[in-house]
Amino acid sequence: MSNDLPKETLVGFWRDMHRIRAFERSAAYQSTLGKIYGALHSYEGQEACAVGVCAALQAGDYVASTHRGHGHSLAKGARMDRMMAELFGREDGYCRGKGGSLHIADFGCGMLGANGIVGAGYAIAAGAALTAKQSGSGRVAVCFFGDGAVTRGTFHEVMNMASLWKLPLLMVCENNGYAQYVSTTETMVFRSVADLAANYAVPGVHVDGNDIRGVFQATVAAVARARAGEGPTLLELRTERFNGHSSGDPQFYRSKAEVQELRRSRDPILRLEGELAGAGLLDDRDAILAAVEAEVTAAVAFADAAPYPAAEAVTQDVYA
Amino acid sequence: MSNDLPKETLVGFWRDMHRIRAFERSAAYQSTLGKIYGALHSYEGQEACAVGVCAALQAGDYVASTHRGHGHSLAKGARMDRMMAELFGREDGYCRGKGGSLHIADFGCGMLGANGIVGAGYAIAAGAALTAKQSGSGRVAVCFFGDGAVTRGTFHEVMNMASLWKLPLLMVCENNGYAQYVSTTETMVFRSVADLAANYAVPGVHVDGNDIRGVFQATVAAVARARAGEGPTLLELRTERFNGHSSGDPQFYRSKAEVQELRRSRDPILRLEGELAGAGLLDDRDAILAAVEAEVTAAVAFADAAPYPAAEAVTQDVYA
Amino acid sequence: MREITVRDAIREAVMEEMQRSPGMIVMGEDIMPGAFGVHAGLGEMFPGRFLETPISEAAIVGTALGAAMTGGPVIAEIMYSDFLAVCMDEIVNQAAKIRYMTGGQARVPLVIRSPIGMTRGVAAQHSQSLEAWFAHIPGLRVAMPSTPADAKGLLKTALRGEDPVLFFEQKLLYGEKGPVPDGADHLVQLGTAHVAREGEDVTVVATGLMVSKALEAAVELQRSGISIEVVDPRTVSPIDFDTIYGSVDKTARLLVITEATLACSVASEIAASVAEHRFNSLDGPVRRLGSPFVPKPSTPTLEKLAYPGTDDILRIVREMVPRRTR
Amino acid sequence: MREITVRDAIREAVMEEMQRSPGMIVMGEDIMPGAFGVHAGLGEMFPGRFLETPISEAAIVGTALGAAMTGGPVIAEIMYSDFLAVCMDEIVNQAAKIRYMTGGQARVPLVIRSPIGMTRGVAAQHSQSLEAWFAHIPGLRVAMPSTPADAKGLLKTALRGEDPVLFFEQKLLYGEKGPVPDGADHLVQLGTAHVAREGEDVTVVATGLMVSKALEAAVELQRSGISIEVVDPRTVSPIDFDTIYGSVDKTARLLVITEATLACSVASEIAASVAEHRFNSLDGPVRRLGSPFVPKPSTPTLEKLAYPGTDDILRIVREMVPRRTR
Ligand SMILES: Cc1ncc(C[n+]2csc(CCOP(=O)(O)OP(=O)(O)O)c2C)c(N)n1
Ligand SMILES: Cc1ncc(C[n+]2csc(CCOP(=O)(O)OP(=O)(O)O)c2C)c(N)n1
Ligand SMILES: [Mg+2]
Ligand SMILES: [Mg+2]
Repeated sequence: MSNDLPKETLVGFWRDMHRIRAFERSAAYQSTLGKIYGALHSYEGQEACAVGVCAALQAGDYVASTHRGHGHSLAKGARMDRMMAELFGREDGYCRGKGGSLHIADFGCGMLGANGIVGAGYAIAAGAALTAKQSGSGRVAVCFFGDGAVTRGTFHEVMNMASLWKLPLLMVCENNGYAQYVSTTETMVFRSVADLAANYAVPGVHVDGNDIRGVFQATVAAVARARAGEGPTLLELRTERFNGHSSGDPQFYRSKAEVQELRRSRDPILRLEGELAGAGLLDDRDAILAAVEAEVTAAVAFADAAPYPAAEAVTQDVYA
Repeated sequence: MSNDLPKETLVGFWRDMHRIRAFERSAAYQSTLGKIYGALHSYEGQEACAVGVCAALQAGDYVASTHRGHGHSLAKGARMDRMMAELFGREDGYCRGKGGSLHIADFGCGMLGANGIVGAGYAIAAGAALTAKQSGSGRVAVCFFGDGAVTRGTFHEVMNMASLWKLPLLMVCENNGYAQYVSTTETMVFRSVADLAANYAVPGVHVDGNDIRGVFQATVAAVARARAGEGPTLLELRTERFNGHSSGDPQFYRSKAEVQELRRSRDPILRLEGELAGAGLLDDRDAILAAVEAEVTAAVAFADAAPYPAAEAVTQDVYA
Repeated sequence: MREITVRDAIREAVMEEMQRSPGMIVMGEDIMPGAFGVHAGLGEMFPGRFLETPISEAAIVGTALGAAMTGGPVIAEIMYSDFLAVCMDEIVNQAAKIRYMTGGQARVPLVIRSPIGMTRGVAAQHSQSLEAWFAHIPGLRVAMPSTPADAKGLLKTALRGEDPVLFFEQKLLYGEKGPVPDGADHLVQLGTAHVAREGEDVTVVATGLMVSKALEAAVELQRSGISIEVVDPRTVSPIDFDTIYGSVDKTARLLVITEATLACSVASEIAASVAEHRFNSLDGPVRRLGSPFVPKPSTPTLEKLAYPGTDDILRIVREMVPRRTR
Repeated sequence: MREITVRDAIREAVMEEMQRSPGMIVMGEDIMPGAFGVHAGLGEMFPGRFLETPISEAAIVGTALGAAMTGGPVIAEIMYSDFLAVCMDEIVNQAAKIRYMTGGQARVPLVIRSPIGMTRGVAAQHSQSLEAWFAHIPGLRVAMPSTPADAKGLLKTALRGEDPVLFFEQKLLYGEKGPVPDGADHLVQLGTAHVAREGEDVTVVATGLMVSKALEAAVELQRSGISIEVVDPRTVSPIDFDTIYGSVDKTARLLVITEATLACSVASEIAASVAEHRFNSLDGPVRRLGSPFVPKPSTPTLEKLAYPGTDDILRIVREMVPRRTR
């Protein structure tokens, strides 16, 4: 392996990807116990995208997320316990249980919200980038979105506006090949999302989204460009969705073998782990795994112990 | 000049462009007399686009138009008298006076309507093309739109869908350089609309929209492709808006000299007239002009004589 | 009569009308098996007529409109009715108005089918009941069936008409069973209310899922000697005011229930109309019950507070009926 | 007091609030001079803070929202309120809900300014009054000023708040003059009605342009001895019901006027609320007046039939007031 990045960085990547996966697995399990009420969209398989991108950001930078947002929140700095509490619908959740999985947000760490509407995040991220630009804060904004979301017209409206205004914006497509139960090759006539950037005089970069080094480095470059006032970048991260679209999806549209093969050959965590182990950099492996496990266990305990919001909360937070 | 097209065709082009211009000038004048109630968006300067495109269509083909729609209607086969009556708000207008300039439609000749909402015509045209395809009627549908309209996300949604479904659709951008009072170079980061076609695996063709031969020939090719089941084509016709955005626009944003120069150097009618005259093909000139003038005079007389709709019309035509 | 679910009733309507009209098409995202599985099994029966679309609701509805104007009938399926917010122009500025704007030239055999309302925990962007937006707009029809028979009969009528229809399907009703007449001729006219239960003391007008809550309450109230008449308008545009007025003339009391927030709702429209046109029939104030004026929360403890419930109905009706009549 | 137009009053509000909040920006199409010329002259005063946008309303409102969530205040100007149909998701599913969905984390100092209602002959897609759509939605505020002073005071208050506000400006009022207090401190609280004229016989609640029609009618009615009280709610969400109820308690009769179509309108909401909460104060049926349930026609002869007029007000009020009280 190339010694491109310091050991701590790489091991940190590995740990952070693990945290997301462990969170998702725990949430899926808690859901089967009936403790989580709404649907879940698992981020398993895509961990390198969130972690690689967010590692290149500062605490003050903004992220707008999607329905598949747990990974983005965790990678941007949200606490696992308050996230789990949100999924459990508790007062100590980030959104007092009002948002649930589809709307987790932690403005404190710049995470402006998951979103239940496909294609709604582009403009929100662009607006955060606009604030950054107008105020000269030096912040950048990242919009994560899926491949399916590229067929919403809002993608193009925002690409044009962001390029015109040279907004410090990263448009990050997590191309997992599916929109719900349909392969996006059936619904998108274009085969490359990154290539759409050219129309808007914006760099479009293809990255293997399961190669965290590549994701990180591409993001570092895009962030530098954004902070330098040169405008947005479009990153297309080719990745995989290891589970169904959401918790209830039986995946009739693809075979078990296909999924198994993906999990074998395209796992971003195994890939980095193999590299790190090969280079003898994973001496802390067991300690890290134990720490992650402890964090998840504590998160579930925290969520279990947290109260449901009191009845009067139902009419709070509508207006200032 | 090249003897590419038969004399009758070329002289017909010249006459049909004249009809549109004469109609627009008459309408503008009638408007100053207070006979036309709503705003008008003059098509003067863009006549070669409508005439060149529609000359390549059959009677059964469909057109979806814009707020600047008079030229499209006339070129597609609408009667001048019923159009004028519509502008006058009369019962004998195409829409019983209910539509006015912004909503003129003549379904009888396949003209599916001007539209007051920028960017709304794309999908309507695509739907007409879908009917043509599903029914095997062999018809094609044309969507006219301005350069400003390309920044509506609906453009991209429809380009993708139409290409996926190989719809018999012509997307015809009349790029006159302006959206209302703003140069579209200020609001579009891309300099070529036609180039956007490449994303959608669709041919994108640049044409001088004031060269009617070029417009016609590009349309013939696109129509042939559509009828052959090969899908949509995007045509970008570079043209000029000789007047303000609408009847009330004082054009503070551009100089009189600029407009004068456009009228001198970029007039599609003068251009063809020069070529025809040079080749000795315009022997009927005076007779044609007289006939056009007579048609306009008759249209105004028709409109003047037509009754306003009766009061009960206000609640008719809402439901079937 | 055979009993089938709302889901199957809708599937039958689609199937029968596809058979009847060779030009009919259906478009939407994940169209096979369709939102909440409604189209299961139909794809093979009608090859090339169920069109899988990109995630482009504006283009879906706009294209469906253009197809309806030139052919049709067309169904555009929008997965959750909250997503209609991204295609309001196509519905309201285009489909609703094209007939009028063209002086009657256009016909629009377009039905927009969309699941509406309550489900489990999916929160503010997947639970709204926005039918009032459409009922506000001339040129649209708006159906909200509460039974399998009405779902089938209304959808078939909508597909045979030439006006754009918003057809709202309550998510929690898809699995509910009820009797549905055999045969392909079962039609229910738009604008005809159904008296779901006769009664004497209070007229309760309820739509969609709220009909079953009203019927539940009716049983409970009967025990304490209060008899309510439950009227289901079935379409909220047009509204069958004759039936509602007739019932109020009899009972002299009105409660209108909606799952939507009350402000500018269909419930407000009905209450206002009765207060305007049947003021002298009323023995007391018109009453309304709707969702509290808040977005829908995800957590179950708050979610149940964010919708009207049977308890609310019981409480209000008991307030309305003076003790002497009990 | 000095008299200025509604246009100038709005311009002053924008100017003063731009001066007060260095982070404030304004975005929209043809932003200089802005729809109906409201921003004339402001561009040079605030370089880089009036952002000319492409024709991309969804991106305009969405971006304005993102900017408001992280900074603000932000004005998004939408040239005609009919065009809000292309950005309903951004307004209703995003801006209205983000505070609630995030458990109170978000603040949204966003004002969407948009010309509304009647103008000359521009027909069905440029004349609607769709305020009821927004009044239906929790999380939004909706202002509809009818005078220069209210336009200025409400806009300034909206810009100092943290809730998304739809600010509707009646096109035919831009040129109307009225007294406006001097100084940068003139604020009008949202949710406070204004009694535009006191009277005894009938409470007439009217919004926007309809206020002036009601005042016109009042003068005429006075001649025949009928005294109407004209209440202008100024914001249609929230609605100041206390003032309306107080007036009805006095007059015992209510007419509500809206330029919108009646079905599920703000007028229906007010009428229903009074029939629910002030039934015993009423001496006769609540009455409503709105536009006929048709799209707006272009031709002048039909156009004037498609809006409520002073004659309609006179007729209805005369029907409402029994002869003996005249
Ligand atoms: C406007 C809108 N249309 C449809 C949906 C329903 N929906 C939710 S997720 C999804 C698929 C999204 O695919 P993609 O963007 O590729 O994200 P992924 O799920 O693959 O992460 C769809 C269609 C929605 N939420 N919003
Ligand atoms: C959705 C929408 N936004 C804004 C407008 C206002 N408007 C009408 S025409 C126009 C400019 C259109 O420019 P372009 O598409 O280039 O057409 P042109 O007028 O040049 O023919 C604008 C902004 C509108 N009608 N609809
Ligand atoms: Mg995907
Ligand atoms: Mg233009």
